[in-house]
Amino acid sequence: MSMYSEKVMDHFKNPRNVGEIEDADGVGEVGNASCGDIMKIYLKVKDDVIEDVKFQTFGCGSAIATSSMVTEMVMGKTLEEAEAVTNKAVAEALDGLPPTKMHCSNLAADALHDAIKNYREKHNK
Amino acid sequence: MSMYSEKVMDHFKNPRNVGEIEDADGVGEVGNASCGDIMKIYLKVKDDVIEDVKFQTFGCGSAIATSSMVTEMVMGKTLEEAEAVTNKAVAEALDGLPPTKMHCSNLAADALHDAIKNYREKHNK
Amino acid sequence: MDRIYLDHNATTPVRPEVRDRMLPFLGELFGNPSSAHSFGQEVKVQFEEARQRIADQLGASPAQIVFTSGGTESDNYAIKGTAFAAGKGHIITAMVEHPAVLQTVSWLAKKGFDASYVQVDSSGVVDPDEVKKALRPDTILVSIMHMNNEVGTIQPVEEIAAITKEAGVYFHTDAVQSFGKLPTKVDDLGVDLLSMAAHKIYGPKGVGALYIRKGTRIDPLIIGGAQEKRRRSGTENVAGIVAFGEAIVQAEAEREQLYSRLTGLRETLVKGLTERIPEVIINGDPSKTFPSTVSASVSHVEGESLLLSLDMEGIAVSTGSACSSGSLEPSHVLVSMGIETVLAQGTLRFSMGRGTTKAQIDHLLEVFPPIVERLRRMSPLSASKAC
Amino acid sequence: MDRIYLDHNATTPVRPEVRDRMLPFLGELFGNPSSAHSFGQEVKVQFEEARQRIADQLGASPAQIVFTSGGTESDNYAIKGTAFAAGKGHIITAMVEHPAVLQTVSWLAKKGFDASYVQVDSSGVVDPDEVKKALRPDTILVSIMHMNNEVGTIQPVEEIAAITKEAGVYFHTDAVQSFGKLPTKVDDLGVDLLSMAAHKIYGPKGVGALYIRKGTRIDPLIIGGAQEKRRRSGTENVAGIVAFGEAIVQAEAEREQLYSRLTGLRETLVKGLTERIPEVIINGDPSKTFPSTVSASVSHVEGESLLLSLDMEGIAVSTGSACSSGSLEPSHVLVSMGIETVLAQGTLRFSMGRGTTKAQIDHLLEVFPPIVERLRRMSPLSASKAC
Ligand SMILES: Cc1ncc(COP(=O)(O)O)c(C=O)c1O
Ligand SMILES: Cc1ncc(COP(=O)(O)O)c(C=O)c1O
Repeated sequence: MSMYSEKVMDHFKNPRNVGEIEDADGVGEVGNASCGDIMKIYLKVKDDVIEDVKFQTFGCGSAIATSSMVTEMVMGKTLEEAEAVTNKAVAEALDGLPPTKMHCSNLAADALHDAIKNYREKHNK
Repeated sequence: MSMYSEKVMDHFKNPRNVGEIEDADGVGEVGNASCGDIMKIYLKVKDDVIEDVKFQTFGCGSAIATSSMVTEMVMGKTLEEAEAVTNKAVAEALDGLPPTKMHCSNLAADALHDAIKNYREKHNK
Repeated sequence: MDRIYLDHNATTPVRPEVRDRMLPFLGELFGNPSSAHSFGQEVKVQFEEARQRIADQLGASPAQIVFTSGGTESDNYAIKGTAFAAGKGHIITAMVEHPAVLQTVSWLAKKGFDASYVQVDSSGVVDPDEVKKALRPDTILVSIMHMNNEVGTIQPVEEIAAITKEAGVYFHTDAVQSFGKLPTKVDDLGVDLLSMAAHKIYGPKGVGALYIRKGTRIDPLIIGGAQEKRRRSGTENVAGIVAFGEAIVQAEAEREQLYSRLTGLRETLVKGLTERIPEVIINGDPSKTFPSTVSASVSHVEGESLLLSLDMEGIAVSTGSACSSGSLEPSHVLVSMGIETVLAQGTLRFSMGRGTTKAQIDHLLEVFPPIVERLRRMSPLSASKAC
Repeated sequence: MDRIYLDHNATTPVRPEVRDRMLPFLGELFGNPSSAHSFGQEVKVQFEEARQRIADQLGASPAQIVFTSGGTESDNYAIKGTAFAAGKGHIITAMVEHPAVLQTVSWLAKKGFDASYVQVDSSGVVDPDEVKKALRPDTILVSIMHMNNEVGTIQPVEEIAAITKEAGVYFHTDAVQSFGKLPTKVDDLGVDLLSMAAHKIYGPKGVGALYIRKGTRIDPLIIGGAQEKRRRSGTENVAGIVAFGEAIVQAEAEREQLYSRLTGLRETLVKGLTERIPEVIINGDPSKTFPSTVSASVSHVEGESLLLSLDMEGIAVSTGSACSSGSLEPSHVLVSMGIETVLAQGTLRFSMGRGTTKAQIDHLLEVFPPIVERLRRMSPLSASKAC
């Protein structure tokens, strides 16, 4: 019995794509410790396609699950497709989040978009 | 199980000296219907001694019990002795009354004193 | 014969099925529903199911139900909550309300709010036109009960709602006596706030709820750890709330059948009382009164002495006033219906429920007349008469 | 291994003996204690016995105990009640209070009252001199808790009482966490108002009490049918109140023995945590903290993810903030003790009780270090470090 859906708990227990990419093409970060969540997304991009994506998260269960989910959703996708992924879509892919978590810990897509932006800036695309 | 002592319940169930004395030497009355209690006491007096005493009461359990008790307490007593009987003494003789009833329904001694006063007035004593 | 309980408007026994639903929450399901761990979450699920059940009965969404500690808290919350949110203003209520409403309004009147009290007619019914006339530009709330606890009168809540709606004023109804006994769909009634209590419908004491229409401006009454979406803080009475959810489902299931059974019992009771006891008056208009309640005024004798005498025979009833104050004032409800003071003092309330049987009423009707006779013989008021 | 419950500060399981005391009141003893008939009176007797038991624990007279729906209501009643009786004025409290106090004071501040908040030192203790300095001629109330719920800190209530007494200001203490765990004789503490709750001492949820010193000017919070001598209206939660009376007697009987057992368990827990986990900080000063509570801040990881991970292992704990708001703000208690925001976010509260065993603590100490390690490996904050 948990406040989270089974999918959230699955991603919390077995997060996909945890870690750092040493020579990332793009890095994104959102949140700060005082609001309880920090998410960092690392991208490896080739021909506008996300070849690898990893995350590091300081945060509650939903922060970790949304981070994991977003990496799974965009792996192998084009940057454009990845940019279309919203926080809402991530929450839905996890079968929803408790109301109090919808606004606060559901920032993984923002971190992803920040990483793409960082990639585009660095590579002038 | 009752809010009243056993003695109160005994006097309520089996009130002593209920009724009217047709040719009473003194009659006393206290209370009014809007406050919930009306007590009437009738006296038969001979040589300053209470030969007979009866009561009629409209009122709650404690009003009936105190009326009954006061008649028992003064039957055969001198008027002076009867005048010394207080509402408090009546309540004590009944092993006490619930706090909310102490002030409202504990007026039997007042009715008695009123009857004695009425007797004294009528007989110039 | 077993003891006979005819005081269902005061409180009711917990239904065995309801009690059974409670027990696990006094055992291993002890978690705090606010806790994130499994001890808390396993409780929260069942707890929210109870909210859904209350909401269903009202035709409302669960988000609009706030659990409280009972009918009195719900009334206080509704009235003080809207008053404090408004800051100042005028409140309209009726003289026949429960003290939980009347005393709360008079407390607010001492704190700078204004209050008006509409009168009732001789059967205890509020005239919606009187509410309309009492409206002022600064009126913030109208509070008129759904079913009266002393007489059983049902108020024209729908008609009053039409008036408050037009005036843009909040409307609260104390439905503590009607919830689970009459239909109480909030949109049909047209109310913004509706008070309920579990112990009037065979649930436990110490749990109730307030319906709050979406968008209603209301301050919380009990403030703290933000439970109930910040509207009512404090660790929830989980066992009680789950029981309340069970109680309403059970009550609704037998509601109509009980209504017709009570109607029959009332007929027997009223007929028996009026035929067997001289000078007894039945208060209220039966066509506007819920059939569980019979309020009877007996001339020349006082209510408590009737009550005690019946209690000695194992029959539990109540005097006109349900109030615990021990006050000797006659019932404000009966007085506002124009009943003479001394008759009001001699009033008994018989309130029947699901456990009441025809045999019990017959037994009451055997036992009661000699009690009245005995006390009348003792009374100075009837002394002059041959009653 | 069975699930392990280390969240006794949130709530506790109902003690079987307490539950057994309740059951008759959910069965045949269902009367309303305000009723004059035998169904009511037989209940009232036992109900008043519970009041006597609470009074005995406080060294007070039963007339000074008012039953409520829990700790939050008691806090609201004490604070709003004295404030509204005074009409206006200044209230002093501390940043480490429970939201039931803090949020109530801030509601009053919005309604025209004034409030000051005294700081605490790094172990969470209020300095009585700070209270003295905060006093103003218009101060009406000081509210400082007895035992803190997040860290377990015990406040110098007696010293503060000396100050309020001299100033002629009412003193309320929230003893929800200490009642039944520490001595709470009101004359020793010197308080005018003291809040209690049953569910922290193996009683049911939804029942509490407020001690009110004789002569204290206080308005009721919940107004109506005049129960509890007009101080708290509403049909009483009889089963809960009787259970509360039983719970306090049982708690007092094992109080000292439990205290020393908890002291031993705390030693094991604190030693284990600090030895096995790098960079963990135990909050509060153990010499000023009740031994049931261990508040531990774990660097680089967030509390809820620790909580969930422990829950997956069947171990129930709480994050720093006991609040149900789902707010992501760090605990106001820890922040006011000067703990860094990110550390406050990574704080767990282990709260032990009568069911806690050495084997449970040993198991926790096995399970917890790898959880911390795993989450630290996931954290961007610790990424640069080899932890
Ligand atoms: C210190 C303190 N005060 C007040 C409360 C509120 O008590 P309750 O949840 O019973 O309303 C609690 C517990 O939640 C507490 O720990
Ligand atoms: C009409 C009405 N309103 C309010 C209440 C108060 O409810 P409670 O006693 O549950 O606080 C009652 C019953 O006592 C009632 O009959």
